[in-house]
Amino acid sequence: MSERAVLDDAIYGSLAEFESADDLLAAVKAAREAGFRRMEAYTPHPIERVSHELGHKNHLPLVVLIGGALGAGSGFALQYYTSVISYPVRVGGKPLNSWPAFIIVVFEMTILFAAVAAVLGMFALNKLPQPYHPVFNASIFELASRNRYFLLIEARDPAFDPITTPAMLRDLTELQVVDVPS
Amino acid sequence: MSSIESQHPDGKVQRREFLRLMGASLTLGGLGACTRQPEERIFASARSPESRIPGKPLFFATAMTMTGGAQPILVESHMGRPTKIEGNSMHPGGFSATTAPVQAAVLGLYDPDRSRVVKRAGRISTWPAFLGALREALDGLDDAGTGLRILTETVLSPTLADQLWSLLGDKPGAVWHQYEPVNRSMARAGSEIAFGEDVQVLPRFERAEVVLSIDADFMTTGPASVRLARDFAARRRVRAEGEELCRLYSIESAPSPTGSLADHRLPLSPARIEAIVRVIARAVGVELEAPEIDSLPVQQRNMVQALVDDLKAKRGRGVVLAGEQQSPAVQALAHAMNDALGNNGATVDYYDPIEMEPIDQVESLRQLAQDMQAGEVQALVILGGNPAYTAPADLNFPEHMAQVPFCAHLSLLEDETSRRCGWHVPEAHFLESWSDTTIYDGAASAVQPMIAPLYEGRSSHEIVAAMAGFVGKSSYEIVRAFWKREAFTDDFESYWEASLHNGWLADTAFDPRPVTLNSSLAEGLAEGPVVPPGGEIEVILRPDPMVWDGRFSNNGWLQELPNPITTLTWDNAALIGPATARRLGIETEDLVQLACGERMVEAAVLVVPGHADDCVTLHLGYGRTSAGEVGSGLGCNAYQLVTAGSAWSAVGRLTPTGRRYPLARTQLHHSMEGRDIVRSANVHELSDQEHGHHEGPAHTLLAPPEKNDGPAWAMVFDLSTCMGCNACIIGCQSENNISIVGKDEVMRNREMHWIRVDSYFEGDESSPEILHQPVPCMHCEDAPCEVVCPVGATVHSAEGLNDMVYNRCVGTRYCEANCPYKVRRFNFYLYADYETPSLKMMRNPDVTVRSRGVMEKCTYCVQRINEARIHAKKEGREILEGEVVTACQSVCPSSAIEFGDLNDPDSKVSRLRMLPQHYSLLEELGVRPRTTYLSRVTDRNPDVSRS
Amino acid sequence: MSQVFPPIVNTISRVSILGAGFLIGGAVWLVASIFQSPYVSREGVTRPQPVAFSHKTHVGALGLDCRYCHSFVEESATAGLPSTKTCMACHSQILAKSPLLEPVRDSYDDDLPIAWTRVHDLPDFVRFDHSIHVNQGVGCSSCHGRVDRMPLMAQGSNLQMDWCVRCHRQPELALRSQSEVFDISWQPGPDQEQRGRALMSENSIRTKPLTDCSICHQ
Amino acid sequence: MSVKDQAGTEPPREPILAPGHDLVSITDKISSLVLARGASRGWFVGVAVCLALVTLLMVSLAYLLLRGVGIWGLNNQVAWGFAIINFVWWIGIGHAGTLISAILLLLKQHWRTSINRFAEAMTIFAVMCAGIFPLIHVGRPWLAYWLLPYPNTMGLWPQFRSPLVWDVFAVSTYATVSALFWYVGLVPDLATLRDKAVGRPLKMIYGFLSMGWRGATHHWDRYETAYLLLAGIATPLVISVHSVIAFDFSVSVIPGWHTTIFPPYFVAGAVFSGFAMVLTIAIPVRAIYGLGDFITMRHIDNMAKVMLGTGLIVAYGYLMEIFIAWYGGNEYEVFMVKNRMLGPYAPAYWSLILCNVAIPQLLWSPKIRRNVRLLLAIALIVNVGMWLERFIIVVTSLHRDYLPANWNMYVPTFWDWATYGGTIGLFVLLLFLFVRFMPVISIFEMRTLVEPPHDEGADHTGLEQTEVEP
Repeated sequence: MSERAVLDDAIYGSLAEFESADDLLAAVKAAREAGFRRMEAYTPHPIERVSHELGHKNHLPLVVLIGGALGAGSGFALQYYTSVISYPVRVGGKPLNSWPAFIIVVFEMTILFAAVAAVLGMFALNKLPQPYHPVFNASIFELASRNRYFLLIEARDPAFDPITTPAMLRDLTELQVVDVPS
Repeated sequence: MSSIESQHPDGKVQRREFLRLMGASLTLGGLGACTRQPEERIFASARSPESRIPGKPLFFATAMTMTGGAQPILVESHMGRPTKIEGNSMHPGGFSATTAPVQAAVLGLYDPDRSRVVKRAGRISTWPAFLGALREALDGLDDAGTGLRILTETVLSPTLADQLWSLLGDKPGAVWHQYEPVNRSMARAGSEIAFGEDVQVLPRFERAEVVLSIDADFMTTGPASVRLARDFAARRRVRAEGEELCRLYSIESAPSPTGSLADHRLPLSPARIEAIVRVIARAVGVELEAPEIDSLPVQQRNMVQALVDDLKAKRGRGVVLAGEQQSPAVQALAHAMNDALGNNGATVDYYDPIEMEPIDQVESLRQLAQDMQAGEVQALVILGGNPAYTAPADLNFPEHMAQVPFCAHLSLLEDETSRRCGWHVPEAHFLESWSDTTIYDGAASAVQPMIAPLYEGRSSHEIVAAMAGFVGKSSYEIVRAFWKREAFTDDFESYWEASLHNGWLADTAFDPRPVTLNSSLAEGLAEGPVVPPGGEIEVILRPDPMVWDGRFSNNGWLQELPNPITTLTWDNAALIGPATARRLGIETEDLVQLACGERMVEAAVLVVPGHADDCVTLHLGYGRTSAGEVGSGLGCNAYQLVTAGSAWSAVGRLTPTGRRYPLARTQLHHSMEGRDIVRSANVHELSDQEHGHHEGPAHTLLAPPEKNDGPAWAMVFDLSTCMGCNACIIGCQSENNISIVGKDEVMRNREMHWIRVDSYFEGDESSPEILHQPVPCMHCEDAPCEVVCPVGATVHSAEGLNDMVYNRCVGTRYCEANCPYKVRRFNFYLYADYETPSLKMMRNPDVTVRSRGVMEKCTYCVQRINEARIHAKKEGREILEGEVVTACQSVCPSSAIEFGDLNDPDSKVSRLRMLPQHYSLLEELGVRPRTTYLSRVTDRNPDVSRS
Repeated sequence: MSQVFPPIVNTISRVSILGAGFLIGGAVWLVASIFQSPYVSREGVTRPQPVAFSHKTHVGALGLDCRYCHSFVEESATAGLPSTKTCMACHSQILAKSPLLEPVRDSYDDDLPIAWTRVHDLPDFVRFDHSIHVNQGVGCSSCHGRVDRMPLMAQGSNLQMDWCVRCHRQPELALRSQSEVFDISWQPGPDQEQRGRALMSENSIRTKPLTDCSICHQ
Repeated sequence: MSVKDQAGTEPPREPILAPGHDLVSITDKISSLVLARGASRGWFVGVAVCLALVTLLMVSLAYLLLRGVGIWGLNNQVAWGFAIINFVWWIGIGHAGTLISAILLLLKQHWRTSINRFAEAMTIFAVMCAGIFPLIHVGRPWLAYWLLPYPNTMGLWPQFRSPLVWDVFAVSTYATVSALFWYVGLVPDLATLRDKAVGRPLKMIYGFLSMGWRGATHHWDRYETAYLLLAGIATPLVISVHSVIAFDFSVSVIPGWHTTIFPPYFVAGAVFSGFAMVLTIAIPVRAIYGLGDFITMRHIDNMAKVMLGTGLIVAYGYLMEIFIAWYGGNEYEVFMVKNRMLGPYAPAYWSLILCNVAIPQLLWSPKIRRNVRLLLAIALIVNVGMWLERFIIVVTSLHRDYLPANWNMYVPTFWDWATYGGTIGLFVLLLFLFVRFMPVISIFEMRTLVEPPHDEGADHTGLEQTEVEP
């Protein structure tokens, strides 16, 4: 893909490879101090410290809460409408609105909606599916799903400079730093 | 099993089922099940008949001839198709109730196996051809008609008798024989010993206070059974404090419905019965040589003494009845006892026999067989009956038939006899033909067709007329002509119309006649049978309660109808007492060989508590070889043991074969396990706490059932009068299009009957108390089945019915699992027959025919309720008490079933529910059944110590 | 080289996810509408008949009363079809020679019924009784529609359960006085609701049992 | 590497990850199972056998649709039979998966990481097998969709008081959530496979499945949250599902069904049978694919302990049934218990006690817990035992209930067994496919054992004795 990088010599960003999580963390700290904001770290497994450093907001719990509430509401509404309003029938001498019997379905609907909200929310907020992403253009990135840690500083970052930024990163890692063609 | 195939899917149906399913799965996984319907054709008659409104059923009066007497009936006819039979209460000798065989008659009419064409030597022929052959045969005889024999069953039709007599008039050489296996020979002989003449008995229970039944199942068998059941039941109901009951003592071998109602029941083998009857007779004052009561075994002595005292104490208010199959001696002694106790004329009436020509039928058949063997019979015309199968084995009747040059048989099905006759003529079913008949009290009754003969059916009248040379005369003309001549009236037309409308011919009933006891009765008595030595056993032969002498073998309803008490279906079995079974080391379903001399049968054993020891009961009517698809090859042929000398009992050896034979019973467990299921109490203990009446559980958190402003339907069974005859089951079956499933499925416990009659044995197994409990859907207020149905296919109606919606049911069977009474029935296969045209005609158009995979159950005959509601609404009123009569209720001979509106405080059910003996089954579950019970009330003699 | 896909794939994948959702929704909607469509319910669909009998002519133009032909509608569950005799009452004079009526004359002559095709056909597990509806003030046109405008008989309504039940829940919307039952052109007036209520109390019609399953399924 | 050594604070236990593993070895070992070319002979034989069973299943289903449920041993007294028994059994088996992945996650039981993946797969497959039965057990399967609430021309709806409707919701929710949970867990590993796979087609397949996962920290962040929330949601769910199944019985009025203890005791039973099934699968897989390093004796031991624990709860349930029957003094309950112990189905009852109560007591001994062969045997026995339990509950309660006149027997037919065997075939077949085409162990979670995501996580990982540093 490097050809493509050459064709439109735009650069997506600069990608640095690290040996360990600690190195990565150090690099992130350094980069932030250097005033970089548009950057992203890639790791083969979750590392909370890094995300702390990068400082994200996470709205997922709210999404899930809404999902659950929606489930519960619709669950009861469905049962109330069908057995009290739509076609009321005497069943086993029970009241039309046998709410104790309705609890179970309400519960299950809550769970279902919450779970679906959690998963869809997670993918949506992560903007997945996204099979194509410029970072994949860097061949070393294959290791991101194996044992290497990466830090990407985007070219869009105002502080980004095609010469100095990679240089700074090179100081932070003994492994290689590459340009990611867009 | 063939019987299933005839009623139930064969290859074709499965293929169709398959195609439908494939279609279904194609259209979005089964949405096909509710796609468009096929186009339907409708036909408007070209010239519409008067007085018939399409869609409204009509009722016609007629009568069904059964052994020894006819039953007056009303036939419900939908658009010209007879679909249901009810009793004819307009008839002076009739009631709304009927017996099981009468209910099943519609199926007999539509039986797909009925023979459809005249056959000559098994080849299809024609009616004219037969007439030609008949004429030829008769011309071959001399003018006296010597060598012409006519064999009929017991003739009860005045017209037919008249035809025969006039025929014999021109042909003095001809002979008219009568034979059917279940006949009055014993009773005749008995009354001739007692009175020197042939009379028949009619007890008057309304005036009786004590009854001794000597093996007499008077409530379910015999021409007057319905009348007697009604009368006796009326004397067994307690509706107020201090009412006295008519006490019943019963001495019998095999437990019978009547016996099961007895306050004191003594099971004895026939020989012992005859012995003890002599003792009793002597004790009540009949002069004869017999031992003292004290000579009896202790367990009998106590009861017999009490019985004798009772009979004596209630002179002129008692009845002694002997069963039709008891020996002449016992019959005579019964008459003698009634005479000695001053019951004659008071509680026992005597009539002339109602047969047109009372003769000793066995003798008559023996004569015929003998003549056939001697080659004196040139032409034999058999009108109905099936002698080749039912004749006593020792007459070798079938073989002798081969010697007759011209042999013709008129019958509904091509049976054993037809196959041995040169000519077979299909008989017109009684619902298809004109005739007349006689009921138990001698009243002549009209038999009129409900439908034109489905096939080329002919009646006896036509054939006899043809023999007399009047070819082509219709039964109608013949019968009408006869009555025009006989009727003692000048305005015949109106008389005739009235007779047809009401179903009976006025002023033909007999009046009671006086009788005088033969003073030297004792001499007339033959020596009683002796108890056979060890190793031998008394074999009791009896007509089957359902298929009778075999005439109903091909009737699936009767085959699948559980026998009273044993609940046996689709077979006959060697009924035997527990003690004897243990002694012989055999148990239920063991196959044993019964050998009387060189004649023997193999039968499956069925151990019945309460059956007498040292004897075995075997029912006739099975082991048919050509009964039809349904009836052939079931059970064993007990006629092998019947001899001309002794029709009802034999002495033989019982030897286990070591093989087993599965029996299909609808109830396998007959003990109540100490549970409060059938309550019974002595009439004097009724007001006790324990039987105080219950209104649901004492304290409950449940809200009282909501009251609606319409009716609230409820049903009450009186267990004091339910004798377990099972007529209700078949009445329900006929009303509600209930399928039969066949022996295999019954063995898998998949019978479909909506109401069942449970029978329980309580106490000492040798002579237990036998209790019956009819159990239909209880229509619980708080029905457990409704709550668990996921699709709402069973829900509650405003009038308190537990509705079952077949077309909504997906078949989870949860309702069935959760029903504490297990009254729901599931269509595990496609049981209903959607193929056979004749069976389609039989169906009640007001009741949905259930398909495979749906649940069904008692609906309280909702179609009748709806009909009544519509009728009432049109007249702008509410439904009246007694306007809705369920099928089971109307058929019940002892009127043990009441149905009505709980919201009407004066309705029968409301009042019954206030009685002290009222209770509901499994009350403690708090499901509030709408169907409830009155405990069995008995009237035990305090002098008899309960053993 | 870890890049597997070209950029466009992102769009494709996201669109396809949404698309799947729409597809499923569409399918459900399609099925639903098919089952309400006349294709299934046959509402307003005519059927080929052996004789081109026109209710428009007989009811609309000539103004025959429904009961002249459907004579059992007041007593019986089935309204009843006219016997050929009824047709011939007039058509022995009128159009006596018309080729259109050939089948009718044949039927009359050789006493064979005419095989009409059923237009209002309920499933076998439903029981409908004409007499009670007519007697309680449900008019013919309420279910059969304006037959006086139908040259060939067409199904007047979809005859689906929820349609039946709607009226069983609120009879007041359909009830008429006895005199109007056979009036084919009857239309509910503005005061229909209270008129209907009046009729209900008059005939003591209780709606509670009317939605019981066993009222129609027995 | 930041492993805080707190080994001193707790007794030395076997590691949950064999020494000497680092990110590379874990990644390569597990992914190689999938990416390795070709499959062993044994795999093909196994698949063939399963296919045969699946064919049997298809045949019995076809015949069922043709004739009706009459082909089974059902009758008017015992209206529920194998279909329900197998349904409950399969659902129960499913429970271990969700329990391991959800509850143990919440409890920070890190030993779960190497077993949760295939435990979840097992859950899904078990639920699939279970799902077949409610459908085919109804009399008119082509109308089963009437249990779903959808607007229709009849204006009718499901009857929401019925436990069967609850089942529909519970089981479908359970299936959905389990599937989601499983898939979410798979995504990062699929990314790994994408990156390690050779050849474009394979890369594309895993590429699509992994949705372009690239391990960005933002993503990991939300991912972890989602995963945790799912676990939190799935925990009450897994408990509710078998409770709802229990309601099918306890809501009824039948002695032996109408019992308040059913929900908890069904859940315990479910976990019991579930872990038995996990062991039944884990032990062979571990041996065949040489996963001894990842599924260590520690896992085996722990699972055995869970089995023992839940087994005791189940035993308590049995005991309580008897006690309550006696203590409540309800004649029908008393009879029901007597009938189970001495009635015609007594052999089934006593073998149930043997399988579920007696034999599991062997697990008290550490020796036996560490003897995989013996453990496998016990696990199989427990599976049988739990099936028997459901048989006892369904059949013995129904065949003799209130009115003795109805009492009857239930005899399974060939088709009952055929259908049951068929679903077992289906289950194993799906497992075979799973181990071949999906990572049987969660790679990224294994990585966290080496590189704990949270600082405090380390003390549980049992890495005390491991030197990971080169």
